[in-house]
Amino acid sequence: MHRSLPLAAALALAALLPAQDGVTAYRNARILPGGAPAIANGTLVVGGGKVLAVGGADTPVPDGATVVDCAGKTITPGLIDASFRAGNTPDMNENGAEVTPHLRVLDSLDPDDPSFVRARSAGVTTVHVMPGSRSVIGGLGVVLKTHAADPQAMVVKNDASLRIVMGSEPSMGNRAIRGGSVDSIYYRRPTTRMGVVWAARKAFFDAKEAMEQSVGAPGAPPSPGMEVLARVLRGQLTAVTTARSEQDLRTALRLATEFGYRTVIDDAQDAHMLVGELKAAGTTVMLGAPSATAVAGSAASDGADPRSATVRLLADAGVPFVITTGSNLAALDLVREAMFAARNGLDAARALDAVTIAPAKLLGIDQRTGSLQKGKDADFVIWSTDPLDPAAAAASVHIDGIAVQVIR
Amino acid sequence: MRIPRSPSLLGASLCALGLLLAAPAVRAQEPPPAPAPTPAPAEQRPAGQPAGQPGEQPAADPGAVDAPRRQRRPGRLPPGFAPLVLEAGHVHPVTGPAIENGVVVVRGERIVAVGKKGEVEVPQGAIVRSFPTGHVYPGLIDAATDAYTDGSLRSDGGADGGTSFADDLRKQEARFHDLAAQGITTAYVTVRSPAFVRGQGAIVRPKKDGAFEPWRDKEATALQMRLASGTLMSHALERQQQFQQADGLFEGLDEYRKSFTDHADALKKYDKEFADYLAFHQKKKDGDKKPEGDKPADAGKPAGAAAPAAGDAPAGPGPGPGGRPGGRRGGPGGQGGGGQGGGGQGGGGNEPPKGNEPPKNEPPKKDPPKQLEGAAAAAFEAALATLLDTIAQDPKPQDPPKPEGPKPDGQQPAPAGGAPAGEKKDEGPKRPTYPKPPQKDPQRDALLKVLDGELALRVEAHRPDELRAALALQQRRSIPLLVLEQAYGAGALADDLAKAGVSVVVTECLPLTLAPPYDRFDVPALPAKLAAAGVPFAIATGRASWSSLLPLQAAAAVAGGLPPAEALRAITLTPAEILGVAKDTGSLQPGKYADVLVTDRPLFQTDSRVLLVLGKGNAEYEVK
Amino acid sequence: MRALLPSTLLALAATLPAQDLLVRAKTVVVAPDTVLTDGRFLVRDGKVAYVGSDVPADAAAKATVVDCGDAVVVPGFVLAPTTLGRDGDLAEGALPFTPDLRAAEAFDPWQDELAKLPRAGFTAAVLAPSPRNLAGGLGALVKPGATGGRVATADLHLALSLTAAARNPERPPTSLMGGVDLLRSAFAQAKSAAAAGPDVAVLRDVLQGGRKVAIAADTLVELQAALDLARDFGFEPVLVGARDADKALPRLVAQRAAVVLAPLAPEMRRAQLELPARFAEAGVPFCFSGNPEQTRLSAVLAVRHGLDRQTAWAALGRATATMFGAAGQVGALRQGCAADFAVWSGDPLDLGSSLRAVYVDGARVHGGQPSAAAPAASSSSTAAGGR
Amino acid sequence: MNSMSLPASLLRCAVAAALAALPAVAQDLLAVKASRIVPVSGPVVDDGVVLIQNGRITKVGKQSEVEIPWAAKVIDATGKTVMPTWVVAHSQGGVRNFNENMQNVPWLTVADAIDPAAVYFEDCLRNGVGAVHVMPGNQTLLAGQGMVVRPFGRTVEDMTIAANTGMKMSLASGGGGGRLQQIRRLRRAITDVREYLADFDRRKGEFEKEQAAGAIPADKKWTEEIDRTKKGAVDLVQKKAKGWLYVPSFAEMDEALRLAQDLDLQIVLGSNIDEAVGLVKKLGKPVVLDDAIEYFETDEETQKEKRFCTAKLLADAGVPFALTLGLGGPTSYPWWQLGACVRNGIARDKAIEALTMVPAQLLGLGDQIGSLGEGKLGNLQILTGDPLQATTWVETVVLEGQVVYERSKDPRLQYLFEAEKAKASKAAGPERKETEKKESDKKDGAEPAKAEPAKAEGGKQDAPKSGGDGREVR
Repeated sequence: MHRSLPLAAALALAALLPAQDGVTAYRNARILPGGAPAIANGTLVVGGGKVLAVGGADTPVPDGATVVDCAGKTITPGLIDASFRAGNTPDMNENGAEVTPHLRVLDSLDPDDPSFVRARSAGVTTVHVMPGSRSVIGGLGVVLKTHAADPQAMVVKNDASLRIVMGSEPSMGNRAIRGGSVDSIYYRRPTTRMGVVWAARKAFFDAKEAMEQSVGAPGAPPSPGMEVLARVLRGQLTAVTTARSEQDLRTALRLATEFGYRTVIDDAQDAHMLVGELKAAGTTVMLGAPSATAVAGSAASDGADPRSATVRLLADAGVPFVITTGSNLAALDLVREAMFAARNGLDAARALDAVTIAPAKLLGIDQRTGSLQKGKDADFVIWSTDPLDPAAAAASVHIDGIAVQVIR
Repeated sequence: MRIPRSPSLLGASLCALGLLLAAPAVRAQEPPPAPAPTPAPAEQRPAGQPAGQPGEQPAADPGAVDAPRRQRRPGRLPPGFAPLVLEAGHVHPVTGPAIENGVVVVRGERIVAVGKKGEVEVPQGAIVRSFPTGHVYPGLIDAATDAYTDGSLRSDGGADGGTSFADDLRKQEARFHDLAAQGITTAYVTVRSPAFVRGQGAIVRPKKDGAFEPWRDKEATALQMRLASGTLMSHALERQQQFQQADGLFEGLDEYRKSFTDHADALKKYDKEFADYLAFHQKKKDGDKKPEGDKPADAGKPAGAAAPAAGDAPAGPGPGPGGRPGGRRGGPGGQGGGGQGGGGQGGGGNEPPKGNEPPKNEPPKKDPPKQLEGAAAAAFEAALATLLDTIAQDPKPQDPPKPEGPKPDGQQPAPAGGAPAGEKKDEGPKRPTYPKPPQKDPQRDALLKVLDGELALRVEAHRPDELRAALALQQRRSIPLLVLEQAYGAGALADDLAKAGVSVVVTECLPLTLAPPYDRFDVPALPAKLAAAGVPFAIATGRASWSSLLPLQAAAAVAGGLPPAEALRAITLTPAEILGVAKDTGSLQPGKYADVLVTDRPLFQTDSRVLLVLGKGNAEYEVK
Repeated sequence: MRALLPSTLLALAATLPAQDLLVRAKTVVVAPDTVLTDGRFLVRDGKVAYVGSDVPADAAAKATVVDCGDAVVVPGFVLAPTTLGRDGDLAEGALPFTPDLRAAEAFDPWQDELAKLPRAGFTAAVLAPSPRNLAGGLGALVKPGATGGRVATADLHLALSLTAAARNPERPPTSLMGGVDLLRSAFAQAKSAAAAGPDVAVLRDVLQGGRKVAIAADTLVELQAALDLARDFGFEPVLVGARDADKALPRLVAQRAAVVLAPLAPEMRRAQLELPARFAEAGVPFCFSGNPEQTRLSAVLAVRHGLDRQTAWAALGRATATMFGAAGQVGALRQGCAADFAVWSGDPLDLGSSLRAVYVDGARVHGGQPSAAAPAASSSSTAAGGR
Repeated sequence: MNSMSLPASLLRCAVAAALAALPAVAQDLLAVKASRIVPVSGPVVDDGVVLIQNGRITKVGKQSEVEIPWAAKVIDATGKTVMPTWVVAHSQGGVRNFNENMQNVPWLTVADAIDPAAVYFEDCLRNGVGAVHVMPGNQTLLAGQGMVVRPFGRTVEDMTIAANTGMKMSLASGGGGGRLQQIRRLRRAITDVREYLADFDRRKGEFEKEQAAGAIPADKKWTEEIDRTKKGAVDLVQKKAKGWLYVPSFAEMDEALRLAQDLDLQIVLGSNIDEAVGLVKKLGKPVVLDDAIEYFETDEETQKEKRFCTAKLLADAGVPFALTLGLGGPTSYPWWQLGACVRNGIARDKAIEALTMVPAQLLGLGDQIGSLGEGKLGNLQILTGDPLQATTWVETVVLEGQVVYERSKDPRLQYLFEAEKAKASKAAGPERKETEKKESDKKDGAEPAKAEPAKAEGGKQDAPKSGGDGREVR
């Protein structure tokens, strides 16, 4: 006997009204709005999940607004991690085939994964998650907020990017069976770094051919994978190529120029060797977390001396870059990566921008979030002191105006 | 393993260098009460006191409040502690039929009176708690649980008879470790680890919020042994080997005990002889004093001063040259930093090292290197020279010898010392040799206690042949107290068990088919067969996660044909007798501890809820 | 191997003119919400003909009487989707997506797991393909019998699976996103008129609402993928397993999903043990699953953690039948239903009650004469253990 | 892998020998002027000066009040901060494999395993660490002696500050079997030593009695020594030497308390001890903390994440504690460890004490190191700013009056500060030619010089040359 609840009431139950629609004003705090100069004694007015006003001490506060005194505290926009590794589940990698451009990582994402909770507590409000790095072309990434009342509402931008992986990682563990049929399930093709590049090039080549063909005769309906690759070739979708070593970086740039698609380099550990080429190609570089591993310049970490200075070299050369936690699971503390960048020479303002407005622009969500401007989502963090101070703790983290639970 | 998920990023290779921190995942809420005192039994129980024999009614007259065994110091009751009266629709004393709207009177830790409402006089000033539709039972007793232990104990295959589980009991985080909330007031903690002799179980009294306290003078109450092989059938030879292994344990116990008594006698003899020997020489010395000078005939150069070899301990120098010239670093085991290695007789004449010599072991106040008056180079050359010649002189760094048994031979050290000169000439008593003390083996001590009846022997045996092997062991080694655990196949030999006076602890008594190879045993039907044959048996959970199902297991036994009164006894009085605490708990009788469980419905009903649990009179759990 | 009786012999036995049965007991549970005290019902040709007061006097006089004394008669329980221990036969190894395979064809009337059903009071089971395939195939309702089991209804429901078991490293899809993508494209293909073939026909039947769908899903992300699939292609899913269902309760209510709960165990989280009670409050239809004994123990544990007895009875038979479209045949003793019932010494949800007899289609398959002198236990239900 | 092509120690010996030949200055006198001196044992001194004579601090005070002797070598650190160097209370740094696979090896000592040329010591100087207590690993039952070393010196003897600081013991089950096995093994090992000792004393007593009775000639002396392999353990049992017990988690704390009753124990605490803070308090002694002081824990029932900071737990319970630095990752930075403490609510100066004075007292060197106090060793570090800021670098490290590290001469950090040097050279003008000459061998691209990876061809430059005259050999 299935008691049917009236649908509307059930939906209301499900929606769980997110924001108390009251207006809140956070006064006399030091505000770093992101992409704009710091406001010494500023006021932030938030209501209905949006930022209503940002300004100095004189900004008008609507009456009836609850006023929160943030003396001594610093308010920054919610941090954005452009390369976030949500949990380490095997579901992030489809081993069935090495080129699966149409798969969506959103289907494998567990909204309850502890890494979201940990990221929230470190002040990260929006993350970009991509499929794993076991396949040459892993599939479509997604941009989502680290918390929402209903897991469905976490998604900010679906199909945000196509993940391509250079280097030897996709070829690890693959083996060719002598005499086995090429598409047998036990035979996975790329067994070398060359094989990886070939697989990517072949995929793009087939997509390009299919595009030209479908313009003419009505051929077989394009496979979903081809459609995605076609969108990349047409420039409607940005590709994110993971390339760590110098040769992978050069290959990534060459592939992009060869097929004429826009790409972003992820986890560019050797970027300091190609500052010129990167500047010429105008690609944005996502830097992983080199700082956490190396004690500055100690030989213990295989002479990784120059890696710590990469950020400042790119900044000085004018290459657009973004700081992320990258493939480093233990380093879920994005603000610490910015702190190390500041330690190695990057000035504080650009370090903070590299984790707020710069990733927002890169992911194309800078009209919604990334900085504290009127009309944008009310994603902001109230820090106990300056966020780049090692003693700073995220006192409270707000996503769409709601204060989310922070692990004490 | 704890993943240090703090922001500290572990370089994978460095982490592998042994920085891994092994930590059990299960943690306790707040620090447990003072840990049980070191296993040495705090107070010796008077020898005459018989261990709690199973099935024997409490010898002391229940009426006498002061049980003979424990003298109650006057004024022990906390001041102003009013007696408590429980009124309930049904009272089940277990030792008698159920009493309709009965009364239980509790004063301090003990039950004072149990009876029908009108017939028992209620002391004035008592606090009255009434449960009109409630049922009052004695506190449940779980004869086998692994509560308060964590994974480390359960998987420890290296344990032996000497391991006492009481050493490693700790408050656990999981909610099912809170036994008091399930109405359990006494529990026996044992662990089914893969070891053959698993160690000594512990009786504990569960307290509020998952805490517990050990049962005072009965920390260890049984030695756990595993005779179960876990396979469907086994070859006769394999069963033979298993029996021999169990039987072999008891082999040589008498010699072991005798070796201690012999050692004691030998020690007395040695002391006497040594005294005579000294007296003889003392007399001789006094005798010689008058005619001769004091120098003894023996012209040997005093051995101590010169012979480096003799002086050096037989064990040879530790690795690396013993005395390091001027070196700041003490040699291995060398006392005191910065200075001299070894006991003063280091190699070659080395002048006291430059710089201050810090007193031994007390960290040195190191003065900075004083500016040499002479040229720095000269000092350097000197240091280099001495360093080179020491290396040349020192033969080869030897490995430390394997640490031989702790007792070097009782004889005098190296022969150079030589027998005292005087002895050859005069035929006085020879110097006695010190008797070598025997090696103490905790496992054999436990086995001796089993033979003396102080410890019960609890054997986990599942199949009928394993149970018969346990019986044969009892006959052959005349083990006074034998308890069989998880004895699924005991139904077939219930009569032999009754004859042998063995008790059984039945676990997994639920309508669930056991995993193969035991799926052919019907456990819920076993209690009825044991009851019919008169074998004393207890129903227990066997694991902490089932602690809330103890009453349901008794109910399943009822479905298997056991009369409900017997089922209730199987989770109250019988386990108390098996654990030897029947004098204090197990039934609602005056004189026993006020361990009481109050439920809103009959105990064996699925949705019966625990309303109140008293442990020694104080409320360990109360429904919110 | 047992001598296989030709199935014709089976059919022959059934056609003998059966005697009517009149069953009387102190308590008769016709359906979880209608309980008769000192009730009775008439069984004719293996079906329940008349219940309670409308049993005609003449038929009652002629019928042989089954008097169960003060026992409790409950409808036979129905076991939730199971492979009845034949995982190997019901999981196609090489191909992940085989919606048109039929579990009925792998049914062995003589397998002993089927014969064990009555020992726990179960009189029917939903035989389903194993959750080790993305789309296992079509399930069937099977019943034990005195002379071997039979398929009551073939092609009952379509069994899909998004659990970890379905992600076999040896063949695509190996990840959840791969599995979801394969299911979506299959349903999308079935929706477009062009496609043809037996598997497309099964999917099209589901899209048109002609067949129930059971999706196996354990974690929150699998549950969401299943609910998204149901929402996008417009069918009401039955979620099998649903270990983390306590985290997705609002969506289950919103999409009117039914749940087959994985077996409960005492060491589970309190939120999981109290889930049946919360389902009952929120009106989510659910039933217990596992082997027969685990299913009954799950009901006992649920009652111990706050579930009312009536919903627990339903979750053991009635709800399962309704969920898989067999409400008219089994799970209740209403007119027209099969005469499958069990005689217990007390409420089957109390572990103290023992099972006296089990009847399938009016024939006794387990236990002795219910009216014979009950063993001593049940009569002297003293205060200690009795009601 | 170590990128140096020549064995570092051989090279360093040759260079140091050359230096030692220089004539030593008669009086070893150093004065450090700074705009902010943080002595830790006293209030902050602004525009202060520290006088060091013969390696010992003689005076700390305001520049206006303290008269600097003319012969003193002066280091002008105006605009910078001067602090005592950090003291790491327990570490395995500088020792390659620090866990012996035999479990009961009390006769070993780390002195034989410390590699003076290890990169760990180089990083210590770079982080301003002045003293490291190196001990064997945490996975060995009785692991041997530890020692306190300074991170500078050619041989272990040069580096030693205090040898034989005590016996390292561990309750972490390195030897297999559960926790109970490890506890029983440790108890067994200690009982064996006690029995050996009792037997040794008995035999000695009888020897004296026999001598008194004349059975043994009077001039013969008792020569037997305590067995060298048991010497360390005997000192431990006789409370002559301190025992350093590693307690991996709260579960082993009961046993640690029992052991502490009859041994002079210093506890080194692993993490996840939130349940055992009460027991640690009962110990009544300061405690050394593992380097990972923050950890997460999931509540099984509610599946909620909880974060704990062991330092905060101990600070709340009023138990003095010493922080330690990790061997890699962020916990190997002092400013990160101190920042983590302050972030979790511990007062700044309490956190700084936990890396200076408390560890010094623990090691029994409270009067030698740990703060800028008169009579103490002249160990100080000059920082570019507030010690708790990420952007602060260690400028100079002075150990015992000798400058042992200068960032400007640190070969590994050159690339980081090249731009600054280039800017400085631009501003300075005349020397431009000299720096340009150095630039020429780099690739002459139009854009600013790319930072060539500082391949250490041609062998690692000498360990940062000391500023002052050569150090004489001790």
